[in-house]
Amino acid sequence: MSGAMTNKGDKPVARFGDGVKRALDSDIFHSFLKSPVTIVASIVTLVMILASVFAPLVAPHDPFDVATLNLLDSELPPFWEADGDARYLLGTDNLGRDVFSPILYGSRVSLLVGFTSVVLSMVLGIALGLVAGYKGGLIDAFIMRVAEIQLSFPTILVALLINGIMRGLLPPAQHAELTILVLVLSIGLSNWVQFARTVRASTLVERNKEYVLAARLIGVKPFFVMLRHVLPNVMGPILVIATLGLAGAVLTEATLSFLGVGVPPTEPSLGTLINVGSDYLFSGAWWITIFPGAALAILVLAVNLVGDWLRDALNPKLR
Amino acid sequence: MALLNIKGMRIEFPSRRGTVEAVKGIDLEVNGGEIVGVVGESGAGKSTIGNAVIGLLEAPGRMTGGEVELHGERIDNKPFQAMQKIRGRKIGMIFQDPLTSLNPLFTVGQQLVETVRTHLDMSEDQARKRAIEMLEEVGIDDAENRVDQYPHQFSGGMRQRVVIALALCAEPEMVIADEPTTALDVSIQAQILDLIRKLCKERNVGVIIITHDMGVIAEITDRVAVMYRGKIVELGETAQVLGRPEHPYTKSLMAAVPRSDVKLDRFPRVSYSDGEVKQHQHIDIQSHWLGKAQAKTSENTGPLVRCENLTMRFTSRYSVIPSWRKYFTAVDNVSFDIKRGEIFGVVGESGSGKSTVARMIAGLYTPSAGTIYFDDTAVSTLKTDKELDPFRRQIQMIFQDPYSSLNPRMRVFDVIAEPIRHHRLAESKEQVTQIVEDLLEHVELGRAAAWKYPHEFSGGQRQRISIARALATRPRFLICDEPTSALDVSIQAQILNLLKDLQQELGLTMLFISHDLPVIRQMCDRVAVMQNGKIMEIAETETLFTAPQNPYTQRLLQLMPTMNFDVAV
Amino acid sequence: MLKFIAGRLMQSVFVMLFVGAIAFTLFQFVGDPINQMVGEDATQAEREELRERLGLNDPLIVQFGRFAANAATGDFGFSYQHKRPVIDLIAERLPATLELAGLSIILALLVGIPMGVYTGLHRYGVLSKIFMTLSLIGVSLPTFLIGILFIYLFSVILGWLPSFGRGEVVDLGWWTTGLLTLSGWKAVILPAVTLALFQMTLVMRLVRAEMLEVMRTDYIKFARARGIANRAVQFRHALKNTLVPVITIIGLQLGTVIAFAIITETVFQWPGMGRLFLQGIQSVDIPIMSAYLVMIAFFFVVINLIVDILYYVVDPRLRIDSAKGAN
Amino acid sequence: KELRWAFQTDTTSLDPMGHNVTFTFSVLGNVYEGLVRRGADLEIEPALAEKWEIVEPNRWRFHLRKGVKFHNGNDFNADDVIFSYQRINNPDSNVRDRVAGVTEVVKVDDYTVDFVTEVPNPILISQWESFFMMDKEWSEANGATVPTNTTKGIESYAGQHANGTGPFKITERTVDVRTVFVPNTEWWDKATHNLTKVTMTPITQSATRVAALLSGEIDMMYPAPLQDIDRINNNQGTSVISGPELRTIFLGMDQFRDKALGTNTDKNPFKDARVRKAVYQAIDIELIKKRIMRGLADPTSIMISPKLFALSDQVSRWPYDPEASKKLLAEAGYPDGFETRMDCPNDRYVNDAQICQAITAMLARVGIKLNMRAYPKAQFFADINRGKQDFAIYLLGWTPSSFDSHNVYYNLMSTWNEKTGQGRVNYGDFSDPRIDEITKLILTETDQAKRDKLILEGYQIVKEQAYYIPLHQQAVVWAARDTIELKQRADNQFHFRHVTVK
Ligand SMILES: Nc1ncnc2c1ncn2[C@@H]1O[C@H](COP(=O)(O)OP(=O)(O)OP(=O)(O)O)[C@@H](O)[C@H]1O
Ligand SMILES: Nc1ncnc2c1ncn2[C@@H]1O[C@H](COP(=O)(O)OP(=O)(O)OP(=O)(O)O)[C@@H](O)[C@H]1O
Ligand SMILES: [Mg+2]
Ligand SMILES: [Mg+2]
Repeated sequence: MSGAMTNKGDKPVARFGDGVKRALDSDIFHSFLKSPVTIVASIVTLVMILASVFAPLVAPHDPFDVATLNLLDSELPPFWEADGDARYLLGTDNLGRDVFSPILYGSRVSLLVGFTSVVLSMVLGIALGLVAGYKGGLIDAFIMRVAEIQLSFPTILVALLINGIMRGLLPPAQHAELTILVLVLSIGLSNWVQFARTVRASTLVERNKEYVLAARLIGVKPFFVMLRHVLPNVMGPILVIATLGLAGAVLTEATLSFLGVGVPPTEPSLGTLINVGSDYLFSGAWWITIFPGAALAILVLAVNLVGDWLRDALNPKLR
Repeated sequence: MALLNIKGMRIEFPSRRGTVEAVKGIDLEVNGGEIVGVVGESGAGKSTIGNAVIGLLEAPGRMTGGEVELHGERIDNKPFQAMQKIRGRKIGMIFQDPLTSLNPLFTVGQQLVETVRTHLDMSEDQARKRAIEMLEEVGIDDAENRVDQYPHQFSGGMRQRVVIALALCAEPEMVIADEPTTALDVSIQAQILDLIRKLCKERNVGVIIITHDMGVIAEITDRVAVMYRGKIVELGETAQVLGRPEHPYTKSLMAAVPRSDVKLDRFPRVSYSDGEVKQHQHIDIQSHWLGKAQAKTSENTGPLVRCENLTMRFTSRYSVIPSWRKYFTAVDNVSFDIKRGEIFGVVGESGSGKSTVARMIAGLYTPSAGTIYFDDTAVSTLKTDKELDPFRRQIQMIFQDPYSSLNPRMRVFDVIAEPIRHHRLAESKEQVTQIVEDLLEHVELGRAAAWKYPHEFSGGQRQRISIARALATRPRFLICDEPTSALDVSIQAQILNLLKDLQQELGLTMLFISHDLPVIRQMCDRVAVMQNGKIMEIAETETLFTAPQNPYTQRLLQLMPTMNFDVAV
Repeated sequence: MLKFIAGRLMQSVFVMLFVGAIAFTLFQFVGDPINQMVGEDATQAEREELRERLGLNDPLIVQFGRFAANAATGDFGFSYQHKRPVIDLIAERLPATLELAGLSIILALLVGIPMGVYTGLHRYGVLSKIFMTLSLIGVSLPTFLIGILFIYLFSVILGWLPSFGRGEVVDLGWWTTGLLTLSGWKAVILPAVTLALFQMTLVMRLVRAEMLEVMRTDYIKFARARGIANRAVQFRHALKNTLVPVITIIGLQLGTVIAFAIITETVFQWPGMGRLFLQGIQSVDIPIMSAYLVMIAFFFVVINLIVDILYYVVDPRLRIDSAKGAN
Repeated sequence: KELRWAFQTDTTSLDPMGHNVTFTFSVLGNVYEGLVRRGADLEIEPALAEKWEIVEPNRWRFHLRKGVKFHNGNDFNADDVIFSYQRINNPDSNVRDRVAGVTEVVKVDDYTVDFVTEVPNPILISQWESFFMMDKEWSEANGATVPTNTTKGIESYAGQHANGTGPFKITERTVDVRTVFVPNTEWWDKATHNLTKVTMTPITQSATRVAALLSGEIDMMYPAPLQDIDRINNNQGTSVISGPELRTIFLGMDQFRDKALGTNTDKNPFKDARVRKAVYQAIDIELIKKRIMRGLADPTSIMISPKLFALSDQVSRWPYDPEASKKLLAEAGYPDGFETRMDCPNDRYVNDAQICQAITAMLARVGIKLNMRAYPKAQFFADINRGKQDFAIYLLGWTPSSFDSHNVYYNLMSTWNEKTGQGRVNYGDFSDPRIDEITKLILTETDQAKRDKLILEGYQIVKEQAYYIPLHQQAVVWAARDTIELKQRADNQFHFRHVTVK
């Protein structure tokens, strides 16, 4: 929070050790320690992130190595079922891929796309929303009209547009690496409006409150008024939207991939795994979709719990 | 049997940085028809007692001991729902912060009607009529129209009166009034006190009045309790306690009450501190950080602030159709100027436009008409930040409502440090910390306060935070809107002395708004009297107090409560 | 205020023009409509001819000019795929979509707000925790999966509700409604619930977050101190103070649900606009897509305008710029 | 008896000449009829023409059936045939190819009509099931003489109303929601069905379609998703009906670029027949059939459905043999294989993307690494089609609309000719002079045995050179309640006249 903010006037004397000590001593950290649910939730999140980052070390199979795929092994149930195979802990999918390993690898794409796109839309939305709400007038009208234009385009079309532009701009050799960027950009760009409008609405209310007037009187620059005074006080709804947006982003990624602008089907992501698997839900092979679905649900739950806690922790009255 | 009986009440606020014991075992009895005053140091735990009685202690506060009985029935352990029947109906509560106590999204009328109808069996129309009556009773003009306005359209004192009306409208048997008159001018104050006295005598209502204003205590209370650091140090008949105080704290308190009859150079201080007599540190302004002159002082010699024909019209009723809109002229063609190094006082009726003038000068409101010159520059016509910036730091304001002027999510340290950091008034991080802590010491909050959030403070303490913040910019011109209304006389003296020092040694110019006429007399060089948006009279302070010209001024001075007790120190 | 509204509507024309223009640029990337219109064995000459006839060989700017000029007269052209005027197609499907969207938003509010208030008040309650967790599971499963699960449960296994369609529809001339028949109501339940799940969670969590803060304010404390009934404190005083962000989000969600309830409409074979649009994208039906996007822009402009006006209704402090004196 | 059934989309239009889509013809085939029709086994039967003869090599004479009435009561006669010809030949028509090469239609008498063609055309009537006869008077009265045209803003009356001679009439229609048919009691043929009402509903999502069938809301639906077959069969009272489809799924390869796209070599490996054969032999088609197609596919060795070519059994597939593949690759100079890319649709054919993925896996095992891209058909075709041909190896399906090999030769196998459009779908751009020769010969060869020999020769060349890698005929998969008895056509058309409800 505010305590951690630096100012140009301060000399950069803070030593690393100081920072750590200060962080460990902060109210936020203490309220963290007081909330076992949050601790569990953040450990879960962390484990999922680590597991996906180190997927090559953890995963029993390499889903990228198509050569190991064997159709003969397709649709094996999880190992504890009668026909299960110990090689495939959670069973295999319709193509004979292990279900467990792609979840690990798939979380990589999903987490990367999910987190970065949410952060992107959050930063963009907050910035524009604050400016629109705080400055008002023509700037506000302009930003909000741009928002409306943006709203009119579903993510799918934005993705197609960005995909097209990228393909046009860059040599074909780099297209493969671009897919993630395309996903992040298109999901991020499609969602900033939610943040912007919410922030703007709350800013409209906050900007005439006396503490904002007081800050203005001190001569604090508008940028810092928005950042230090208004923003912390409009953070509540933003965290809600952001944490829920994560699930949305992961699922949108799946849709986009299916529509051909995302990662190729040979490269799993949580969303695509769920998507593909859902076709098999009722043919008996429930594990293909349920396990990635559960992975996503756990992730979303954990992130939301952390988000809930953070929102409370940021409000000194609620600690 | 006593109406309200508080036995051995103990309250603490646990926190990670240690537990604040706000109330340390208090016994207090109030009988029907009796008015009990509570005075004491700011932060002594007075408000906390009030909150605890109606069971609305703020988390993490909790009552660790004692009992509260109403009509002999214990109420402090009643379930929430049962308490809801007592609150409002049996015990009416007036909170200390009138400005934040009103729901901003409902009209004053809606809030009154709702309260009335919750407790009294009345139809919508009857309730509305009663609401208007109540508003009239607390002295709000034009109540018919005012009912339908929202709290933000009311002045500070008017909101305070609305809060009083809300607390009294359901005819409670017991009233706890926490600083009910801080923002009221003497004439309205008299009216409110009358109202309370009348309730008390006619309907046999028991009243606890918490206040810093010894005048009020003297005038209305039957008994008085003096609190110091969470304990009642003295309790007795008012005349007895005020006239012949026994406890050293009470003695020193009485000694510090500003005199209304003569002008002294400095405010006397309470010298008692936890059993020992405290040495007051005197700051040497010249060598102090606060005194380090700012580079630029202008060569102009004219008045520092000049207001010409200031007018402010508010839209009082908003409508889609322009011709249905109603306007309200809050400040009407006001002109005056403030000389360099002068303390310019503004007194006047509640709602007369004092805060509005202050806000216009500070640049928070854009006047409907008129011009404001600061240092011979027409600041009210400046638009861009770049043009305004040089003036921002020179003009500072202490808001009437300290609580809402503090960002609830910032630590006190950051609140005070912000202007220092922002204007680079300090060389290093360490110095910032040092300055902040020093400022906190000067407003008697102590270093530890730096790490708390605004909601963890008492009313008076918040006010001191906002004073410290205003000083942190080292302003040339300071606007003080009721700067000491929530402060006990001792701290009031400390702060006013500090301000005076700044004025005398650094030539700080001030616009000083207050209801407290004795304080005005001690502080100000010249005074303007306002009524209904107009300035009725401007005069040298002594001239005004000794030979008021305007009838309104005369009435004000007449009503000034006087203490007819001999003060023995 | 009237000036404000008029000004906004003026701006909205620009928004719509812009959307149209971007839409046209976009279609470059969606695919070639010709492939969808002719069989795979159509000859090159046939393709060229069709392309020429559709004006697809003209520069984009010319195509857009043509579109904008026609659109101004209410003519959005012919759907390549359906061979009917786009405006008719949209008009035909609008009622279904609006009914579905409206019901789901109402549902989201009716459930979301009380649950939000409840969980906000009983922060540590067991029931709150259950609500909070369950709602998240609803969010973290893809819509189509939820839809299909619902269908299997309520149609296949229990046989209570229809799995697709809109049921019996009553034609009122200018509007077709399924809300006048029992089968219509039965049919709308599953899609409306599916669609509402996400908004419900959002509303609930938003309300909860805001409630937590509002309940700590002094005016709530004072309302309590006046003995105002609990319900009134919570649902009148507190709730109203949480509304500004909630209204904002509801507005956005309503627009999104009207415009892009594609997956729900597809799963439940709901004859609404979302499906029309999806088909439009899949078959690169440029007239449908552009008309649709422009119409959606209009919807958003109007919804946002209403939301902005609602701010003023809810919060009197926003009604007038109180820092400015009236002249 | 009522029949309620669902397909994945609605017919886009009721105009018989407005849209060239199999499903539209399938639905309209219940309402409209052509001079000829096809039976359940796709054999050509007389319909509105009782019989026909080729009076001169390029003049066909049709003897119309007498006493046939349109649904509105009008008589059907030669004028209607001529009108229908003119309408289908209108520049706005989407199905002009049905009468391509016809220079003139001559009314001989009220019930006799001659079609004159530019050159002799032995397969003139092969696509005439969907050359529907419309009522001249009705069309003129309602201003529907011109087919629906999108650009000119002409929405034909016929787009939303139907007036045919067929066994069913449309009584109610809400686009995308429901279309209701009732039997035409005046129909000229003897009704073999026992239906009183047919309700058609589009249900896009296959899971919903399955659910609607399982819950008894509909009686019949298609296509049925392969993975749900067991579920449908295990359900009391429903089962799946399947048979091979005419469409051949195959792989094509870029054989014209000097350096293949996305490859790590500096050559185009697919220009080498050995590499193509290596790819061929690396694919275990039986496994794909078993696992991905759930048994519902017929692996094929030629580029046309065996049903449409008598000698199809004379060609066999190259056996699945990864070892042989590796050897071939080594011979061709790629002992360690190579890398390139693969393009696939993901919503066009049955389990298309999965097939591709399985193939990537199989090829990986012989050292060919394919980077796969799968995307929706609109984009896929835009990228694959002539002009762009943005692929190295791709998956495609083909049904000869004339049900004859010539169509396959002409479109898929002969050299690309910019002027005539011949070889347009030969996206890989290989060129084999002998195949070009055969293409020409079979167009005019009227001796069936000789013609078949020629055709066989061409298919054999394709196999030897592995110009294409045929995979399988995907199956037509329908599902219905057990009370429904129906005949399934290999071209995926559903005609109610073959339905009886128990
Ligand atoms: N929420 C809280 N958390 C922690 N400490 C608190 C809280 N509220 C009050 N306090 C502390 O309790 C003490 C008593 O506060 P209280 O508001 O009762 O003082 P008071 O006597 O009313 O003072 P004033 O005259 O300034 O209003 C103060 O020292 C204050 O810092
Ligand atoms: N935003 C506003 N909208 C409408 N009317 C307002 C607004 N602010 C203040 N007023 C009105 O202007 C008048 C003057 O208000 P102001 O706050 O200046 O009074 P004041 O002199 O400071 O009174 P007090 O001593 O009670 O604080 C009041 O009648 C008030 O109702
Ligand atoms: Mg207090
Ligand atoms: Mg004031």
